[in-house]
Amino acid sequence: MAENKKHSEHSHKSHEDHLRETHLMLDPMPRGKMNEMVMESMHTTSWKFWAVFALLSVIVAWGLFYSWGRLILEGVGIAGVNRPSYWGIFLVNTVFWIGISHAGTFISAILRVFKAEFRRPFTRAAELMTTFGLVQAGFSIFMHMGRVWLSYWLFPIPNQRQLWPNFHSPLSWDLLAITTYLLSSTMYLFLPLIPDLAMARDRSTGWRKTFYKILALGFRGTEGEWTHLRNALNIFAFAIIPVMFSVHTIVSWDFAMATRPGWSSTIFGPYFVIGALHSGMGAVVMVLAVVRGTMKNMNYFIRPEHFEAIGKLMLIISMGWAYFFFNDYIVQWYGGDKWTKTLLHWHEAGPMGWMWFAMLIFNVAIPWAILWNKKWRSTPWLIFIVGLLINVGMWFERYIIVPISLSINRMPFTWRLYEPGIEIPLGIGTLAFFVLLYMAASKLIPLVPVWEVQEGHMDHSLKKFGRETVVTVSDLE
Amino acid sequence: MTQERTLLAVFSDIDPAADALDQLRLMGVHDEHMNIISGIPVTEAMLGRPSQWTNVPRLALGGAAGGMLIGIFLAFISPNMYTIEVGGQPFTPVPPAVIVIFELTMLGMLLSTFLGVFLDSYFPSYRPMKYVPEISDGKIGILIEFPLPDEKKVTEVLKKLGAESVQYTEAQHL
Amino acid sequence: MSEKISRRDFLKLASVGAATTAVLTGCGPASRYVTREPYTKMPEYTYNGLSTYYATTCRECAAACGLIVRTMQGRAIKVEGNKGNPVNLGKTCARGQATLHGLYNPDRVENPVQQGRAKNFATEAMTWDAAVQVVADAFKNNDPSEIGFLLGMAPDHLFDLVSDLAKSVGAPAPVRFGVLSMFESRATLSKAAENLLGQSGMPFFDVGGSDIVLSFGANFLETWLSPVAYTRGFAKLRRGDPKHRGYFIQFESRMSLTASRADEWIPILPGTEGLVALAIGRLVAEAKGGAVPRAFASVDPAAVATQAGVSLEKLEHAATLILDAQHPLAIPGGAALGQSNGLFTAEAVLAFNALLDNFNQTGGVYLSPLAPNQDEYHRPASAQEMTDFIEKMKSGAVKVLFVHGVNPVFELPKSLGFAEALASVPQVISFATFPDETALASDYIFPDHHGLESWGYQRVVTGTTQSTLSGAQPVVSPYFNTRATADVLIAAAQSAGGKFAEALPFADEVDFIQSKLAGLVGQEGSFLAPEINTFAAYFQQHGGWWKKDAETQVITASNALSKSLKVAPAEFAGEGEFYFLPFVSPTLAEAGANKPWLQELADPTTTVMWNTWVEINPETAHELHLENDDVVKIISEAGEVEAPVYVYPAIRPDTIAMPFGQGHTAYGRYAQGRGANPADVLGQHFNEAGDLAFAGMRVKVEKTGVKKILSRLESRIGVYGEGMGEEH
Amino acid sequence: MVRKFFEWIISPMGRIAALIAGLSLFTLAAYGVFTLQQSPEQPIQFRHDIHVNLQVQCLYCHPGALRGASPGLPTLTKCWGCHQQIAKTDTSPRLAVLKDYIANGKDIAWVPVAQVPDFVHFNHRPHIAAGVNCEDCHGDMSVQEIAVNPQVMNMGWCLNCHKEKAGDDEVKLTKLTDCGTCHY
Amino acid sequence: MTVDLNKLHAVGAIAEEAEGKWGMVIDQDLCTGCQACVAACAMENNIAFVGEEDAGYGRSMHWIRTERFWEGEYPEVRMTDYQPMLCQQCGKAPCEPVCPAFATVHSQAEKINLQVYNRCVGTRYCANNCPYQVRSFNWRDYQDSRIRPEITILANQFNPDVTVRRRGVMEKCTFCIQRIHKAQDKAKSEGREVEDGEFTTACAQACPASAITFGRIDHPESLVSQLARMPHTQHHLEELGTLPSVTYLKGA
Repeated sequence: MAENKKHSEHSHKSHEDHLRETHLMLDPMPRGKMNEMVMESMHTTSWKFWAVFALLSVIVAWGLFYSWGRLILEGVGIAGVNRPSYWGIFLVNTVFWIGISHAGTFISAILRVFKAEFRRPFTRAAELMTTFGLVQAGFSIFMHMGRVWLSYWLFPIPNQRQLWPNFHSPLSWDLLAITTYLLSSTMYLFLPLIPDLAMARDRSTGWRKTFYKILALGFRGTEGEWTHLRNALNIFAFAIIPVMFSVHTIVSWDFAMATRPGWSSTIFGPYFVIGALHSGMGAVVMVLAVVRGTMKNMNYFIRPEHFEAIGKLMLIISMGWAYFFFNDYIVQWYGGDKWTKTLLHWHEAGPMGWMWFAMLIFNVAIPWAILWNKKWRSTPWLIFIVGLLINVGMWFERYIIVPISLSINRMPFTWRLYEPGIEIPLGIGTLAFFVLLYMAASKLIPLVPVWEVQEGHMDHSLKKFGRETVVTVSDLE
Repeated sequence: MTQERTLLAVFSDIDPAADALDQLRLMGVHDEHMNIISGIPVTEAMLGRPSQWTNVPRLALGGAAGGMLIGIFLAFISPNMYTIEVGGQPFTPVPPAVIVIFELTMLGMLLSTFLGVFLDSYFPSYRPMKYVPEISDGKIGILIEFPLPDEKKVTEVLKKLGAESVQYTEAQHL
Repeated sequence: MSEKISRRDFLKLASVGAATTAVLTGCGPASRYVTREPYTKMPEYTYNGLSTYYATTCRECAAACGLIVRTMQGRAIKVEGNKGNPVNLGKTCARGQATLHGLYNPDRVENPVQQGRAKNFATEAMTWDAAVQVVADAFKNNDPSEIGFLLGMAPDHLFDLVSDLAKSVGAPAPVRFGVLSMFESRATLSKAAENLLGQSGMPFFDVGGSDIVLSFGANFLETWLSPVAYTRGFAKLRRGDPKHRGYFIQFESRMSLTASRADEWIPILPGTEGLVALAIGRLVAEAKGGAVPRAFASVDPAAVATQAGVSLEKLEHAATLILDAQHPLAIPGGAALGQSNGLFTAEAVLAFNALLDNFNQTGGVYLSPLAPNQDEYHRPASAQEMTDFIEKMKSGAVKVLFVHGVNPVFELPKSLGFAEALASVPQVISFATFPDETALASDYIFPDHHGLESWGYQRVVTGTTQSTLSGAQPVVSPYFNTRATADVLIAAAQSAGGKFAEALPFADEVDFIQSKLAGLVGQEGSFLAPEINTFAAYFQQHGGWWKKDAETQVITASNALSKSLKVAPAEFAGEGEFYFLPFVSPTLAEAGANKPWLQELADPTTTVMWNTWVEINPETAHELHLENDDVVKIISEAGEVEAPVYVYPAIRPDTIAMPFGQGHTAYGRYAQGRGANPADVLGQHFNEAGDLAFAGMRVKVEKTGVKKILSRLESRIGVYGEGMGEEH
Repeated sequence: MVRKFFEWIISPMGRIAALIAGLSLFTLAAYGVFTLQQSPEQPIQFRHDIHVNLQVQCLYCHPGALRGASPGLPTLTKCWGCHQQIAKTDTSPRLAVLKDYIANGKDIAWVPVAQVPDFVHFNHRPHIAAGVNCEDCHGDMSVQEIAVNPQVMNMGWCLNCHKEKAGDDEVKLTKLTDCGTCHY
Repeated sequence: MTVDLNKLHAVGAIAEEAEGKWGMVIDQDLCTGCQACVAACAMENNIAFVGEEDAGYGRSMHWIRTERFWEGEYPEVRMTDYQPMLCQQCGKAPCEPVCPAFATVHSQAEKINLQVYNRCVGTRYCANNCPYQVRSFNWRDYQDSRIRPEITILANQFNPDVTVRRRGVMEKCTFCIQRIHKAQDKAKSEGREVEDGEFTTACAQACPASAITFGRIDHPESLVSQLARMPHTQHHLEELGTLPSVTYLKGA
């Protein structure tokens, strides 16, 4: 039997079947049926979902809102920040979440610009991460502030004092950039969602109908509407890329502009951007694996070919990250500045040295070891683990950059270790809130951009070149 | 009253719909009196329709210019309203200004692009509209406005060309 | 308290809606408007937002530094030094600065209370009339010879009043004690002066005029005698002569704050300070040529060097420096005197000074002048004398004991048994301002005002060569329902009638003080007043009265060198591998533990805050498998005490040191239950002058396995290079 | 249910209702803030207009303004200094409070009306030295009965005057707009 | 051809001087580490004490601290000179530009570095960027009587000239700006200039060894200027170009 099967794979006909089976774009389905599948995935909710949902709600209520309330009322003292580590896990989490948010834009904008077709079924899943990740990043920043109730002073609001924010400060740039990015990525999430919301509107009843009706804004799919939408999406796809780069570059400038050993580095901008993509892609893979594994009908839309493609990207990004890391390291090391050298030594041989090595293993060694193999990177559970480790590794990287590097400064009398306090429930709270938002969204909006998949189905076909049958893509747009 | 009625023909594929449009045009229905609604983006070229006018790119440019002006205001004018010296830096240094102006330009551009879609498409609109839900299942609908040259003939032609249904439609709550 | 609200209390007023309203007003209050309650009934001029400055005297130790206190709307805001006062010339130490935290301490005795020797502080108030009656009854119902007075080192006017009272009614003279004077070994110093110079008095060492200082254990930059004056002297030593920077060598087994400022710190074996002084003296004498004086003839420098654990070169180097110097000076003090051979050490160092021929010279040794209204120098009780007093208490010869300004239950070594003796006294009346250990063990607490609310004067014993009487006056009206002890005693004496009333024929405390100042009217000094009222007014205004010129007792030291000194080796009590060195915490001293900002100050050498530590040499710690913050038990023959380890790089490996100042079991929330008291392990051993041989103990160290993280200001990484192996 | 509400809220009636609801919420909030800004009642209903019209100088009762930061509020001794000689003291019901204070030896807990927050260190002396009159900030007291604060004393108000007074004098402008002049 | 470095704004190539007004000189050879300055500063400026646990965790609020280091091992161990470290009032302060709310700014009138408490939102960026690590943050409501009831009594001592800070606010040495203002106000009311030595900061006033001197650094004849011109002076971390106003006198 096995031999037979192996043999049959070589035959022309079954190869075509194989291609159709593995490629979503060659496996078309009537639009109505596909809609049905997507709607079904939203409606089918097991008790496990609700159990996890309830658990996460409790965690969010305790970890995020109760702890945050305490933080505001009692002061930042209940966190672990101290002199000299004035910035702690709050900033680590901010950078981390902004990093996560980069994947959405990367997948749906850059891949859209470059017409990478494998993106189609999961652009929305990635874009949701952008928006929800930025929400957590915003939370983390505001948690960090000593007097968050005055944070409106950081925004350029006309006032009787005629005192505006200080645009010399990287934090001001940061705030502008993150606001811009949050707004644009939310808009970029919403625009391609409109046709799918209209679809959902047409196929629902009860409160869901009203909900989708409000959100679909009265979309019918006229030529005009499609034209405006496509134009807007093209503008967005191009314009949001520099915004994305600027955001994480500016985040890196929060550190790089400071006069601290180890931070003042010109390569921090690209280093942070690639780090963000690294953790972002890892997170996308994790989300996709979970979505595919838990939601009904999703194994139709998300297939090993997608993991394979993302895995390739992850491998490249991991190499890029290693390149930038080494670049930053060797320049600092070679410079030989007393404090910088102390800091590097502290990273490796200090009490938190294990974290430095773990970072390198998780970010470089493990991805390189696993992702080179096509079969391995097509395996959802394996790539899920790689994604998870990359995210842990990237979190470690930010932890090393923020509190561990802050322990060392030019005043040795003040060197001191940082021990997190309430940051931990708050960090868990943001994580839980992210998952919670995602879970809610998965039940409220179509996670798969049906119209884009359909559009893709029109683009793809099989073509024979001599004895070989290959997949071709036509340029419709 | 009859003037306001609309005929809706539903097709399940692009080619018959394109043929139907050609036929209608031959029968004297003006392009302006026809509208296509579809669940996936079917381009004008596919159906042989004149291309649609859109203001989105222009609005985006305008928004970018507006955002830039706000950026310039924030970067170069607002610091002069209450002059405060920090770290020996000038009141209005150029490099940070580049960042501020860039961010606000992009924000202006993207916001106005987004709003441009709303403006051009008359979003949000919750008024009753002529529509059938099958459109979102992948059908292509042709809305033909009255007055028609010959209602019966039109219906017949459309049916012959593969229209799944041809019927008068009334605006309804979506 | 809540109705007493003023402008600066705004921020405290934000109520439940703080977060919401703060959005609107920044750091502002919940309500824009607050009611402005007057603090007390105050005269018009204090209510106009302008500060008023009052001169008074610091009561944190007995050095009598003059203060100028800035007050505003009836509150004392800031302590500044009185530039006129010759002791401190406008400067203050940390403890003086923090005296305001004593004044506005949340744990003061707010009312007279019947404590009844309860374990916890009694809070039920009595009336002052009843309190005065209790004192009057105590006077009347006891035979005067059975009345005991135990007073602290400050204030002097109260000591004078009680002395007068005791003398008139035939009661024993008041016993005066202070833990600082115990650690300063004042009795030893004056006894040495008497033995060697034939003159009693407190020697004053002119560090500022000198160009090389050899200090044998004297911690004169910390708490010793008059720290502000000596610190000024130190500054003058360093920078007084722009061309020549004075040199300073400290011989001490542990690097104290004083030693840390020395150019050379020479860790010698405890108890060999006297020998080292003699050895250097001999080297100097030999180099000078001529006959070696008798006092020095018997020592062999090489042998001494071996015995003290120091290289002979170091001693020779010190001798060379002295020979080159114009004004060499040697100071005995600190732990060197708190040895069984402390008197010998003091004599040896004084003899060394005699050899250097610096008596009555700039940069030399003086005998401090008597204060203006003083007939003779009243030395505080030595530990030996306190032991005698304790015996007397135990024997039942004291029927009623009045305690003021001193806390012997905490301060005296437990082995002396003061607490038990106190229990055998039928009636104990405390005048404590704070609920300290002794006050809690009393029948009544009739709280005195805080020093800044009090009238009085303090004599300058040492610290300046000008004869000085530093004056005190209330800078604010009393915050609590307290009453001046002098007033209570006067009122009680008059109520008791008879010879008591005759002994104190004064209207009140101020009346008494003026009677004591009467002798100075018309004398030439910092001001000249023709009659007592003018004098009293100027006295308040200037913060005291002092002679304009230096006026020291002339020392006739002709026979100092010819005397042969009996070389006494130090004896150490108990068993154990370590010499135990208790020292007074430079920031807390005797009474600082209840002042939160003093607790928060980093100890200068270790930077530890809010706790007690045990200093152990790194090598020793390594041998004993001890690390920082390991709690160890220190066991002596007299007791044991537990404290965390501070691995201190600058202490002899055979010595462990521990600061005195913490370990209170009462004394308010900031002091209670914090740290440990090294006095708990001190035994009943005295030197020949009767001072406690506090540094004459051997102790064992045991690891308890418990860890208590010491709060340090310093980095544990950057200062020692732990875990880094690089830089610093 | 949800749908019906939605349909209603997008209808003209619904929109008006939503507007009214929003407005009333805002009014409620504004009223809440307003009540926080009201001064508590003065212990003595002191009539500024009567005293000013009797030619009592401001600096008589608030002498600190001339010399220092705080003008001071008069204590009982100052009031009684005049009032014990005035016949009206015995008859006026408003002055009964004052007599009561005197009799019981209480001090007057005035409620200051013209206040700046704790983090603003306002000093009266330089303002008076610069020729600013009391009424420029505190209003005309000869027409006020119980003193009220005539204006919002916020930073913009301070700055406007500071800039105006500084004019073209760079040094003065620097000093008068320096953050550290008022905030420390 | 010669290049005029001034024209090129070649910062660092030529010695730069801070455009200072007030300056401080600290003689480390005199400092005995006695903490009088710390206590005086705390009393003058209403600085909160934080308690044992927070103090040990690097949250003490000292505006001035005495640093010391160890060199060598027993018996040749040496303690370096005590180094009082306080805000250096940099001419080009790294803390200032990074504050997004203009809460720490350079006073153009007094030429010192201001911390405007009421404007502070607590990002703590300034403290991160301070190379001297002399800024302290109000981690908790240390001076709120609802959290520490005893403050009600201790608050009687508070200096009304200095704002009491609440949680979430950065603070630091102000060169006792309240005293500067007071002296200037007094001098102005008497129609004269502030004299050298007429007033001083709380730390300098208390220092028993007179190791701290404060005054007009821009008046060449003032004591502080004369001391700052002595040969063995040092500015901390001068290489960062912060132009500190505090000068240290080292060693003999």
